[in-house]
Amino acid sequence: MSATSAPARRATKDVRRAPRFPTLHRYLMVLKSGRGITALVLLGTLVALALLAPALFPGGYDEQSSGALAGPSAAHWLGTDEFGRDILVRTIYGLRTDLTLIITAVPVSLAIGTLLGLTGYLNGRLGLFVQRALDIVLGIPGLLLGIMIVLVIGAGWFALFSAIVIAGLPQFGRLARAGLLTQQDREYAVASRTLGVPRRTVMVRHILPNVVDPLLVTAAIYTVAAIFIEASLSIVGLGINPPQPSLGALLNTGARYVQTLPTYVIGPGVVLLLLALAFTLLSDALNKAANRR
Amino acid sequence: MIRYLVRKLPSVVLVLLVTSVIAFSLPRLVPGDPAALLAGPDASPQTIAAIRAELGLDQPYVTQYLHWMQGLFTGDLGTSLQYRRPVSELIGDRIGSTLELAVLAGLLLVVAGIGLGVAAGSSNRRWSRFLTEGTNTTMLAMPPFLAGLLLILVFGVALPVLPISGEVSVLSDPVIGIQYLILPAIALALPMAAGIARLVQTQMRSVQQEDFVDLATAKGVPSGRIYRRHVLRNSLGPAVVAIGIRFGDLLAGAVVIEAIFARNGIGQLAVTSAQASDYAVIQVVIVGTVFVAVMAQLLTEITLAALDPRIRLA
Amino acid sequence: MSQTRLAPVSRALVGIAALVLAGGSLTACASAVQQEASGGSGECVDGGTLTIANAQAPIPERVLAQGAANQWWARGVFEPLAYGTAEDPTALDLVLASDISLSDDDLTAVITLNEGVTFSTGRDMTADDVVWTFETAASETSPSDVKAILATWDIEKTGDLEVTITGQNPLTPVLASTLDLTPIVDSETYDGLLDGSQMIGTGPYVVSDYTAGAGITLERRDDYWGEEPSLATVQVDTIADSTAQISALRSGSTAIASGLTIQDATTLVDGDDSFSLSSGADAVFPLVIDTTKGAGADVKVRQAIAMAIDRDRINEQVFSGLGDTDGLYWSPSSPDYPTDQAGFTYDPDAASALVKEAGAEGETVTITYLNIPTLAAEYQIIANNLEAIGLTVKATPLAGPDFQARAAEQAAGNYLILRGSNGGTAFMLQTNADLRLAGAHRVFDTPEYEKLVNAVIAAGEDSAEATAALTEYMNEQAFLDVLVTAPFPSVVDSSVQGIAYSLGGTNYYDACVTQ
Amino acid sequence: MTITTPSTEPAGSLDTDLLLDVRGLQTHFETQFGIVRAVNDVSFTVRPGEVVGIVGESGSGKSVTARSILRMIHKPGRVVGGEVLYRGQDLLGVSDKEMQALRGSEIAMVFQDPQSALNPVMTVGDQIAEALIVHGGEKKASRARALELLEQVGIPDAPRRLDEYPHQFSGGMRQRVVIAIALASSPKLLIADEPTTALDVTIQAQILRLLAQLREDLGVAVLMITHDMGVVAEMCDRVVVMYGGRVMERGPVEAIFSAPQLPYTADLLAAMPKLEDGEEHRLPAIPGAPPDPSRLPTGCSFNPRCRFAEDRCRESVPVLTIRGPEHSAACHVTGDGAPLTPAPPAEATAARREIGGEPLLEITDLRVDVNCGRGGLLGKADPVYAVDGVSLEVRPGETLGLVGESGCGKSTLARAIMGINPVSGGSVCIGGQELGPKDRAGSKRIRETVQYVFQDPFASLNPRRTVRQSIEEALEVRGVPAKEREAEILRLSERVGLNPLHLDRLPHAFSGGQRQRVGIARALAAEPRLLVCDEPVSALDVSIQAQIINLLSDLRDELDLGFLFIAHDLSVVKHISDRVAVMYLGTFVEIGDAEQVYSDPQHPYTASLMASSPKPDVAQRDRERIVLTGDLPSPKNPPTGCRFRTRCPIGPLFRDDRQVCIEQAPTLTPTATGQMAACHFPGELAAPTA
Repeated sequence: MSATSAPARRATKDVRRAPRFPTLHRYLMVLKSGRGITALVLLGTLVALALLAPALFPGGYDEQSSGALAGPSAAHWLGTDEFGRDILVRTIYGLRTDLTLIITAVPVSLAIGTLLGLTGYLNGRLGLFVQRALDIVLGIPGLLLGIMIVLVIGAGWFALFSAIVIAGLPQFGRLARAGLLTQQDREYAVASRTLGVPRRTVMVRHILPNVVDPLLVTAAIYTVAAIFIEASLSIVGLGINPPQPSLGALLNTGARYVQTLPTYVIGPGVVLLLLALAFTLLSDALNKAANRR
Repeated sequence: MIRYLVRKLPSVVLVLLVTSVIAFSLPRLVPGDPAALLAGPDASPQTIAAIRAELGLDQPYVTQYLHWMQGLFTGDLGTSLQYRRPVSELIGDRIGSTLELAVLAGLLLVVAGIGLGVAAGSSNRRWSRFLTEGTNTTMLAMPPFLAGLLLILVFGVALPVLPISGEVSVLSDPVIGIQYLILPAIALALPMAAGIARLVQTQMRSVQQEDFVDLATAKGVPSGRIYRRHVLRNSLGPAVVAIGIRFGDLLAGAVVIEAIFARNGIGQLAVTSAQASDYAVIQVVIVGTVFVAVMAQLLTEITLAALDPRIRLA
Repeated sequence: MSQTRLAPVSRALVGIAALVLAGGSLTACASAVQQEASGGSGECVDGGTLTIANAQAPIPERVLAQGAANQWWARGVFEPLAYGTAEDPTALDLVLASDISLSDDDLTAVITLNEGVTFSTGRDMTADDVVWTFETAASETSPSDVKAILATWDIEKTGDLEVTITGQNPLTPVLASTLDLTPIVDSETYDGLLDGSQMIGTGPYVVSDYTAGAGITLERRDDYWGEEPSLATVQVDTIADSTAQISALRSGSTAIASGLTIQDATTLVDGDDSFSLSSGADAVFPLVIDTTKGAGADVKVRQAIAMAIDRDRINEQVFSGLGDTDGLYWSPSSPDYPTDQAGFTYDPDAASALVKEAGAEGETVTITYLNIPTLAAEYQIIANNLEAIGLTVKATPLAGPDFQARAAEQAAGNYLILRGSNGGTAFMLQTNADLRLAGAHRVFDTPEYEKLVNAVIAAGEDSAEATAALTEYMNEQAFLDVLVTAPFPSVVDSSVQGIAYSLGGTNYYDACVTQ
Repeated sequence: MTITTPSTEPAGSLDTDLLLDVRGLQTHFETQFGIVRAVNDVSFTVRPGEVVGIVGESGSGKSVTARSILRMIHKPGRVVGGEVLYRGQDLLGVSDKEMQALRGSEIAMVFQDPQSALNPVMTVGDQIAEALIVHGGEKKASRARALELLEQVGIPDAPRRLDEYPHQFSGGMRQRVVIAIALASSPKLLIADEPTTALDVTIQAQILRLLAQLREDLGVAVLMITHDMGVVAEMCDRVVVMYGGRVMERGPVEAIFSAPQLPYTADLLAAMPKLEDGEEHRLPAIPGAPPDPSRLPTGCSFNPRCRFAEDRCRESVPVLTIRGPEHSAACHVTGDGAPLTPAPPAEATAARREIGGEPLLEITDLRVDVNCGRGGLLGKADPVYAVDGVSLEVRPGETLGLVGESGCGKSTLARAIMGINPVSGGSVCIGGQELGPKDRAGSKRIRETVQYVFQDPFASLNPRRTVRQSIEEALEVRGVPAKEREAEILRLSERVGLNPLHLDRLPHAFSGGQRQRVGIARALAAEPRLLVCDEPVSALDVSIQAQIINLLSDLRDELDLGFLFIAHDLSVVKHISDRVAVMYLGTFVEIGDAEQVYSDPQHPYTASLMASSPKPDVAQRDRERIVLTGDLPSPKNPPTGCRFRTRCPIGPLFRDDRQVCIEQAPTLTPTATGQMAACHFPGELAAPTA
């Protein structure tokens, strides 16, 4: 016994003690990779820009004037659009629109999709049924589904939101179900059940936290897809209602002036690319952090 | 294998049946009246009502559904409300265009996806890994339509060697037809290829840790042969599954790509029909794409079985 | 069958040849990229193909109606008795008719038909076909825009090649437009038009290929009754996306791009001498206000709206300055055009004051519009203008079926739309859905309005006074703000010459290509 | 020999006889936490045709040593020093290409896990042939040779199986294929890295016999990496004992087993339960756990666990000194000539109790369908009875041992008792009350009587939750008020020998033994009267195994617990059990008093199992063995009649007249010696007792 007590006495603080907030700690590992830092810096900058937009440009995104389609100048770095509005201002407000959209819709999709995927925990048949239903949704091409949803709901913010939520359900549902199926047979889940821990507690304590990692990674990847959905629907003319800008809507209009005013496409295009890039890198970093032991 | 497929049959039929209900009801949830569109912008309510009756849209939904299903089983896909043409003909006119695009894009997806993945998965030098991963990440973040716009800019303006608009059927003129296909196929396939590449890469890295790779090394197998014969084939599974799932996305992505490259394919038909509330066409397109997705999934399973004897011989 | 069946060896050879060609084709003759046509004022060639990219797919079923869908092919195949022109709404340009004589009271017209006119089936066209066409156009399910006028006419066959029209109102103001928009169809094959399986007319072209939703191809007819046109083939491709249309035009795969927004079209022409703009009839872009509900119920608010909208800026920024902002629905070429009432007041301050006076500050005005780029652009400026006078504006962009169903039921609320400017005042008042009395899309309706409209229709050629009175009443009630009257220009490659427009679409009697 | 300067071994003896001469090998792993010296100055030799064993516990560096020889260290590992002389040529100095040519043709390797060592998508024949083709073999000839090799390693029906895929082979057969691949180019040296660890006892015996035979037939030298002293004793000529990355002792196997010069070797041998141990006694366990290679203690790596440790052991690393012919050891204490006294058995904390009282667990004719609840939306899966008609009972204070090979249904049985797998037939009574269909896992009735100790303590602890949280969860369910839990956790952790200061660690920060203590503490927290221990020590190192066995028996005696103790290791079961049941393919073939069953097995399967177990005793290596042929049939499709008949050495396979075994299933009946056996011919095949 002396062999173990000697170092124990010396160690006033246990170095291998679990961190106080283990989950947070693990995700902070994202910061340990170059990709993670790049992603967070990029994302941070974009979010900051979006947040500060009203302070930076108090005039809002709809300040029209007669000076339409002017080239870049000191007053308008990216030039003005067809209504004489500053393209840079609209790009940043468009970023704001996209960010609000994905920041609200993706988590909702994640939450609902996960719940649907986990219905199998209540009832095996129900889970299988939900799975099949989600497979059908997955079989309908995303954009067609998006178009139908927007048409049913009526073009606008909520329609885009719903399209993003619904299109993501199958992915999250499948993943959650796959996670559930492996996790509920994991020995520690079984161990808790044999101890008599209530099913709900086993779910919340042992299954969910371990299903969450791949879901978060997928959520980051799906965020990129969500940005694409917004842009694609805008291109079909079913995006956000004017005059509110979104990156997709700006690209859609800007593409028409690609010869005469290339900054109209380049501005929103670069921002969209950076936004997508940030989430792609974030998903990589999350994946790495999740697989770390 | 056949037994396996037969065993799958009931669930495939069930999926398609449920899909038909969704496909039937979803477009009808969209507010608006296809008859109003036919009647024209200046039409009076009387004209619209008369056209409704003529199209059979005044029938109860159940009757309409049963009528449609009855048609489906006798091989009649219905008649477009907008064009008054058999849906089968509308689709038949476009399926070639879409198939050409999907096949070439699918081919590119497989070749570029797996090629890039293998390049990234087997590169051990720092700079080459950095290069492949950088390309990959950028492609992942590039939406197809942006890639399309970029290609149009480059090839339409700066370097006019490939056509950027229109189409010629590959069957009628292979040389020209292929040229028309190249750019849209690239725009469609590359962003998705990046996702596939990533899967292949990750899988290759994990397969490299497998004991059988060690055993091959211990046998004295050269590393090139190890990659080809031991690592690669064992790394393709997830990529195949992803390609199977992504096949539907190919069709969906085709909507935008077809639009900007002026191709008349199923994607365009789907969008215009959806916007014109052409129920007869959309419902068939939805059932059709789900059918294709189900088939793609089956094909995936067959491919997996071909790749992996554990599945084939189970 | 035997021709296409190749021996395996030769098939393999073909395959190899194809590969070799594909490899070399990027630089060789088989390239699909044509260098842009040299353009300029070349000599017309006999024959040749004119390729047109149109944003809307052909709808054969709507041959009896006006519309962008059929504008590039229908008049090549189907001819009316006479064309109307945009320049003079009362002038008749005879086609199938050899003579049209009007009675003194302007209520009866006797139309004599040309001899030797045949349908492309070879059958002779007779007075029966004319009567049948007019009756069909007037029927309940017909898409005809001039139904309302046809319904008041009595059409009789008065000889093998003679029909007599008897109207309830004077004919001159409406005859040209009505005849132009009612091309003569073949009674025997009319049903084929519904699905486009048979499209038989008397025109110089026949439909050689039609792919629903994708395009239509016309071939010159051998046995045309009149003078044979120069163009051998007219091919209309459906290209909905504007980026794609521009690419198609630039790469030379099409010679005409139609359906671009004016801005796209002018941008395209601005930098390039090889393209020019070309247009037929104008379109009117009104904002119609719901006078029964919401802020629009108050006439003061309506007047404020009328004063708040900067129509010049709309013209400049949405229509590239090509439009006209006279604020009137009426065509300036119409003899009763009220010139002194033309123009508009843009006075946001006065408008704000009016809104305040009406106590409508902050009230929400929802504007419904058909979801197309031009109207969405219009909406943006209107919304900006109305917000500036203290109103809150919300958009409801709708797809075609939804918008048109709502509009027909007068449920569209405040809406933005575009209408063809296709005739004189009396013609518009009877056919236009924003103006007409029966089956109107606008909600506004007063006995006063009815009385004034009927006065214009009954006045015949001397309608100037009645039109002025109506216009004044309309401006006072401000239920309808005509924002811009603008052309719908197409971009035409310089290799194309001589295309002509009538109300019902483009004809190719004198058209040719230089190549 | 002088006393003051212990003679070290001579550094580079020029023995031309040597096949392999490893000198001062050092392999390091450069991790973010610093350099891990996984192999630290390792030297040993292999002569042609000789079997040399490298033995050590997890983390001792034995596998890394093997891989270093073939230069097959995975990143971030690197061989940083020493020489690997193969026939005089330093393998560490040759080019990659030359090394590649040597691999397989001169030195071949056999891996631990045959499940993963074969490429799943290549036919077995191709994989064998590839080994020849890459060394210049011609395609057709290689295939012919592959067939020959398959036959040589004893795969029946070889021509047909040549074109089959690995998954169509059983574990044992796969390991034969791996051996065939290794032998393809007739190498002179075979490195076998734990070749039988993943296999069942009866299969292990087959493989060991094959290896011995190949050595005899082909004269190939074998470097055997293993943790199992039994395998060493059976197979090896010489032994290298590794600990903490170093060679601590090496010498002829007889010398090592009879007169170990290292306290570690001696204590390790003592800590192993043995089949022939008589009356139950306490195992002399080695305290602590094998060191983490990234944090080796200073001085002798073994010093924290050593009974004889002195100050110098903590200060300087002992060198190998010669202790006998070819025998050297690295120990300060014994180097000075101090004798190794036998390790004293650990003290028991409580006296053995009388077995008695009402049975805690009573099972009658239990059947468990493991396919129950499977299947899709439409239709059900065919039933598979992993447990098919089993009856048993366990009383307070009693330990019922349950042995059988993997796949025999022993874990399913345990899970059915816990309510994890639903019962499809028969009855389970717990604490005198029969379980109904509503009593699922964790229901009050079950959990208050029975608790479960899992095989893999790491898998059974949530990696995200601290040990304290895991134990607290059990207390929470038991209804211990939050205020009292802290004290209870401390009491439990002290009882199972956990350092209370470590309670806030996550499971991965613990060693295997400590994790199992956590698992036991958690089970005890529910205050059960019966513990179902499912292979509780099989994932542990030998030195830890003894600690846990001792702990379990202490707990049983202290708390008057009943045990259902499941294991595949016969000696462990014998050591702890009062009664033993032997399970084969879902049924019990023999059950009875432990002493009785072990000394006089009545069922041929029991006898074979006992004969197959390797014994850590060199004297027994020439004993007569019964080696079963074939593999365990699938429970999906069990044989008719006696389930053991397809492998039975006295069954119809060998004796045509015994049709009764095919036609009639034997039932458990009392035998002449007292236990029950399910055999038509009980007692005919007796295990050769020592």
